[in-house]
Amino acid sequence: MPLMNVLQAVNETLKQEMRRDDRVVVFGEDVGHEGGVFRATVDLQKEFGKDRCMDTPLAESGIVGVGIGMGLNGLIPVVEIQFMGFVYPAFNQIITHVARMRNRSRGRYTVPMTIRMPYGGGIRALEHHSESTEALFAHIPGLKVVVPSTPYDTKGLLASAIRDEDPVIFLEPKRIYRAFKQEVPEEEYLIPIGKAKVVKEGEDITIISWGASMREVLKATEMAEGKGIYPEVIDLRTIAPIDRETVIQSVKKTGRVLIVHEAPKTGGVGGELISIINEKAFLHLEAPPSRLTGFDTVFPLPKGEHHYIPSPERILKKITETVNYLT
Amino acid sequence: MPLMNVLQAVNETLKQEMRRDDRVVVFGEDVGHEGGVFRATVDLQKEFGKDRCMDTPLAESGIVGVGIGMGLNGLIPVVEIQFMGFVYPAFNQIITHVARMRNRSRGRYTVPMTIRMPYGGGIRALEHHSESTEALFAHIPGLKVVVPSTPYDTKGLLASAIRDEDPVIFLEPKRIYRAFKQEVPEEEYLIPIGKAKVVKEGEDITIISWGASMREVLKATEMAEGKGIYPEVIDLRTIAPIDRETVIQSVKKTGRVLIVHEAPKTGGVGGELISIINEKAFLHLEAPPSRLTGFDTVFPLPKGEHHYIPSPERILKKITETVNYLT
Amino acid sequence: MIYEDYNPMKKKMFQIMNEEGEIIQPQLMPDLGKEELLKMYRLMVQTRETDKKALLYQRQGRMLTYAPNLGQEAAQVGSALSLGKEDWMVPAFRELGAWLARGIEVNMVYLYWYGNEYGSKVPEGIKVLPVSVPIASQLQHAVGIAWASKLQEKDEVVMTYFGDGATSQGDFGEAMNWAGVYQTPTIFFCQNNQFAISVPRGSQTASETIAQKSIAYGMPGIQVDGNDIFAVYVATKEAVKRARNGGGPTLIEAFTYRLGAHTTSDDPTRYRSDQEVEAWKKKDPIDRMKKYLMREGLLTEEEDEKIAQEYINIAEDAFKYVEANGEIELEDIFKYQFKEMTPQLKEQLEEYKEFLRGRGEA
Amino acid sequence: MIYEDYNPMKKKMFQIMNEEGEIIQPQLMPDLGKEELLKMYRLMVQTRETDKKALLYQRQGRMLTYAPNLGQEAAQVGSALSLGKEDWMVPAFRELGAWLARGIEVNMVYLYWYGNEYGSKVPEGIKVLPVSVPIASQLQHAVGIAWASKLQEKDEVVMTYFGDGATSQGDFGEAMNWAGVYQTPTIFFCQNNQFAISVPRGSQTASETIAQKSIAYGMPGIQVDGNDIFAVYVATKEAVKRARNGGGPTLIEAFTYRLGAHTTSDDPTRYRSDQEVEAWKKKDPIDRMKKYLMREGLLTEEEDEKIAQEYINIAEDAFKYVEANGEIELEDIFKYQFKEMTPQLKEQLEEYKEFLRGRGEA
Ligand SMILES: Cc1ncc(C[n+]2csc(CCOP(=O)(O)OP(=O)(O)O)c2C)c(N)n1
Ligand SMILES: Cc1ncc(C[n+]2csc(CCOP(=O)(O)OP(=O)(O)O)c2C)c(N)n1
Ligand SMILES: [Mg+2]
Ligand SMILES: [Mg+2]
Repeated sequence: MPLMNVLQAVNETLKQEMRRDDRVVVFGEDVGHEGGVFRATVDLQKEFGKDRCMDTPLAESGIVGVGIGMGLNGLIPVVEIQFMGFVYPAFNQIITHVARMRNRSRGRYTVPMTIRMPYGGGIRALEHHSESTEALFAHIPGLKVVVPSTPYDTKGLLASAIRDEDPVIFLEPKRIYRAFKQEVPEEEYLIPIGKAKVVKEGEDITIISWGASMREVLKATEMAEGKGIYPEVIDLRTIAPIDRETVIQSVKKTGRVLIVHEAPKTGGVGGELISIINEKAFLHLEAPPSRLTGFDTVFPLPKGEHHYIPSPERILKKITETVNYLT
Repeated sequence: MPLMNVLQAVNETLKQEMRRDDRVVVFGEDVGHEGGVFRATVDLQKEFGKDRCMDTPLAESGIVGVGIGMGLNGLIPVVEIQFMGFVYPAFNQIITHVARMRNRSRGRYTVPMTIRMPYGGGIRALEHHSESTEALFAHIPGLKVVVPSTPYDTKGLLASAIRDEDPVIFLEPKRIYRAFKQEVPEEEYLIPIGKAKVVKEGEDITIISWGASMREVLKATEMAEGKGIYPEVIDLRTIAPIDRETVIQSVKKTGRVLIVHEAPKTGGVGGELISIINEKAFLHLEAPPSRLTGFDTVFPLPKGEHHYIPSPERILKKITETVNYLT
Repeated sequence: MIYEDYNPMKKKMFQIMNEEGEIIQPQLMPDLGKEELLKMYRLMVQTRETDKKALLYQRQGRMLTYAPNLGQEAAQVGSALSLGKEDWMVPAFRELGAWLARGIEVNMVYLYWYGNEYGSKVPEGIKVLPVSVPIASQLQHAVGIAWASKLQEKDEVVMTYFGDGATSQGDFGEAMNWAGVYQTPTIFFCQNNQFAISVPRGSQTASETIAQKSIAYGMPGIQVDGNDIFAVYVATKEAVKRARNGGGPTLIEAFTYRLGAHTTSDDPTRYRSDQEVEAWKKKDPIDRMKKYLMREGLLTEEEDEKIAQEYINIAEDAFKYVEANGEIELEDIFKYQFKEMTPQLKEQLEEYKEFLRGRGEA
Repeated sequence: MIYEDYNPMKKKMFQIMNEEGEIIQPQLMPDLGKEELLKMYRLMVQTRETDKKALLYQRQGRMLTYAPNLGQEAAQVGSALSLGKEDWMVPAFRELGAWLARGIEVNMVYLYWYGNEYGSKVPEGIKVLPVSVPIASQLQHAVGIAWASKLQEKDEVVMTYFGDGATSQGDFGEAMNWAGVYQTPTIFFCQNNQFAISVPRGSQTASETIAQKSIAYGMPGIQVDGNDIFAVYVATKEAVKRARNGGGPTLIEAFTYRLGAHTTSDDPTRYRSDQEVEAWKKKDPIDRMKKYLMREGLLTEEEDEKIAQEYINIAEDAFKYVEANGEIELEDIFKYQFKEMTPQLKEQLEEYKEFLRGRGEA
């Protein structure tokens, strides 16, 4: 099996899907000739031509809005927003049309689009290049939101997203684009959207996270194990709709929860998870479900970045506090 | 004291603030000559002239973006977005600039803007005219989000918003624009942003809501009292930053919580409240904090609207369930 | 042909038939037989009668907000008739005439304004998008559909509708620019009806015409008399033909006037004078064509009345149907979020149904 | 004067000095004394040396991503010098020359690219906005500042910078349109450097020039040789004067070339040929003015070298300062969200400090 990093998995999956279904088209700023600023779409134009992989004018509302039209007329658009921080000009198209075309037309029209975006902090980038605003999308009825954390999952989830007849927001944690490699099967496989993954079994506490933070969570988990605390670790993978079953099953076992995300605390996805857990596993809770997240601040420029992203040490501290609560 | 409805309170407050401080300018689509599609800005152009109350081109990103510039150069812009459903073209300006100018410039530049928007459902309107997406704004560091539920509060909160040196998203529940009148003092007064209000004291359960839903909540509360259940009712008034103190104090007393909002459940502000309550009052909880909200669907066209908005009867049912939990 | 001769900077409006129904540019008159001429006329009359009835029902409290299109019939019908069945129409929200011209039944239109999503379930085989409320956003879709058509060599053309106000939105510029870059077969049909709610055209842009905005995007632009159905038809027809032949997009400004209110919630006397409205009534597109047809001996007063009555009947029947069948199914609120309901949606629906059952309502 | 004679549709670039540093339109040559001419030149040289050093530090891993502006010095310096102290500059992110011309010290600029927000705390008294990353969004601010100036009768003019790519964004159209409607004193200064990252100008818009886009908004537009500092200076100066006198906005397309990479993360050899770059190097704006100055006897090679060295020293000192003072205070991350910290922010800061204290780090 070939070894791949997340970026290569994106690239391979795009190729695979474009080969499989010639309705799949890929476009965005610099994705064509250049192959994308991260090279996620490299070689696509060479293999599939300028009618399947296109450079676009510098206009995000256009990228999404035009993508809607293409989806309505027989194509399967996979568009790239260069960085998540630049998706906001497209918000109107996403909220008022992408998420609503099926419902508005009672099923006559659908938008089978995938919107890919590099996302999250940790690459010492300029302003607007580090944010994690998955919660904004997760609140919009009609959108699915997916975040892989490994090369293997990237392939299976991206293929599912592209094949999904409904729109999918596909967030690519750029901090781990090239961070590590994994064996990724050459043949096609799908990982279902809406299913979380228990990455590690444990008894003492359930840790829920997604995307790049999974790495810090797993490091913290190792450190915790060194202290005799055995967390169960869930990679949420799909932010909307949340796989409540997997979450609840775990919490019922452990009784304690820590949610780790990079987005600001207030209004983040952590809040929704805690509410679900209250609704479905209240009597199993032995400690208040806790959150370790980004601050309620703008993501700092690189000189302050290390303060912002939850570190293994901070995660460990929260684990310990939550596990030691009233014991 | 004059009797006023919410709409009149908006209009009176705008006049008052424009008289008080000639840096205050009001603009938006149809707000000038026409006085706004709801008439919230009626007579302003007459009294203050075309240099203080302006009609704008049909461009929301412009309304907010131009407003930023005006705020940077000595004016205090109070802009109107005709309906909250049309704010999304302005999202980029709001998220990437309005919320960040102070932080970006380390205090050199600020945006003392108020962004007013009629908000919420219940007026049997066309698509995009009924949504409640306060959660999207509440998640963005750098924004304050305010929702009045009475004419009296409207005046005090709007005046505070306009005088705030930072940007404030001011949401006006259009369902109650003309629903009822209240005595509103003619003289100036301010209601602080960030403070919730205990509207009704009670012991059995804390109900938290805001905006138009407060009316249904109070109806349900009366019905509950008829059955011997005495809710404490909190009008949150400020959605960001949340007044945690008032909320927690109440929950510590009642041990039970119901949050009512019109926005979709998933990712709504209810989730954040429940998390705060878990973090600060876990040991006082006698039942899982519950939510009664809009569905995770697009807000239906008028023929389906009555299903969507939480009714007093549904609220009552939730109250009863939460109060009867394990008793 | 007309585009090659036309320079939008000269600010000369393209006209074939004047306000008296006289053909002033006979060499440009389209080659239409009696049947086709009457079809045009009938559609305009149907548009007007259907509109009038909608307003009436609205005033009776039986229909919700409604956006009348009185005065814009020629612009809508003339342009929509230039399309083939294989082509797409991407509307804003005031295009009743174009909807009818595309073969949508009055039932559907009324159902939409009745507040029921099924009014947007365009029948299979008709390539019309649902009403798009967010101003100018639909232009992007029109470019995407057209681009997809080009990439798939489908030969479809896309006509998209918007108002003068829409030209101020970012999406207008983006869509026009994109269409120019990729030479998509898109016709940008602007109904300049002189107002965006209360804001007059002159406050919307400093550009002397909407047509000249085409220059910013390297595409042809033309201002046509929007109340002259022949001018509209010819200008759109030629643009459609060029688009179909790979000649790219066109911007067409139909210079017209909204004689009625913006919507039924609007009171236009607040922002414009009776004189102005009266002056425009003299340019009425239907009167104008009627004069033409009668002069040509293609229509009598009697026939005209019969046509109107026919469409009044259709409108009444349609509304009866809607009042009898216009309620929605609860499930439908949940069923169309995704291809399949999520567990969350199922749970929420079930919980709500349980509530209704508890009250004996379900 | 020049605007009255200029028609963007004629596609003729406005030039005063040719590539050889010869004045080809002497009647338009601005009336500048030796000192002013040398000031222009010095600023261009400072821009280049400061830029070179930044690239060097970046390559050494001591500075973060950096957006070089090699080749665009004349466009930036010439335009910024047309402003008075009372005027505003609203930049994108590649305007080093304009920053320096406005009196911002190199420290600040380096601090910004070092990854520290204090680099955006523009000193009081200098009306320059921080770097704006979201393409074209700053144009709206420029209109607002200018409108506020007009409404308050402050007589300030606003010059805003953006690239060719920015013209595809919705905000470009909205801002231009708005400025036209309210005749705000805004100069829209487009540095058409032929690329938006990898996308060439020809794929960005079908408009033959950027300048002609002004027609869509009813404002004057001009294409100037962006590597000819005199042409840039004269065109902007006249636009500033007209704006100050209530004559409204102007669109200026400075036709230039980005000789370097888009940013330090970019590899331009992927999308353009060496020949193209070499051809543009011959049009170098600094060389050109140097030739002019030497021919006029206003500069010697020796003096030139001294000037460069002076700015190299300043840049080195500035970077030393930044490396010594470039770290941020933890509190600053929290302190500038609002005028006063919310209880949430205080709590989060406190919790984090406690964590640091626990590790002996605070
Ligand atoms: C993005 C957005 N902003 C505001 C509105 C509210 N609105 C509805 S119609 C309208 C005016 C539209 O004017 P125009 O484009 O000229 O079309 P017309 O109504 O004249 O047909 C406005 C402001 C909207 N629907 N969408
Ligand atoms: C809204 C937005 N989308 C994408 C980007 C990423 N990006 C940064 S610079 C750039 C190209 C800008 O081209 P141009 O406007 O010509 O300016 P130049 O870089 O040539 O100075 C892009 C796409 C961004 N900063 N903002
Ligand atoms: Mg109009
Ligand atoms: Mg460029």
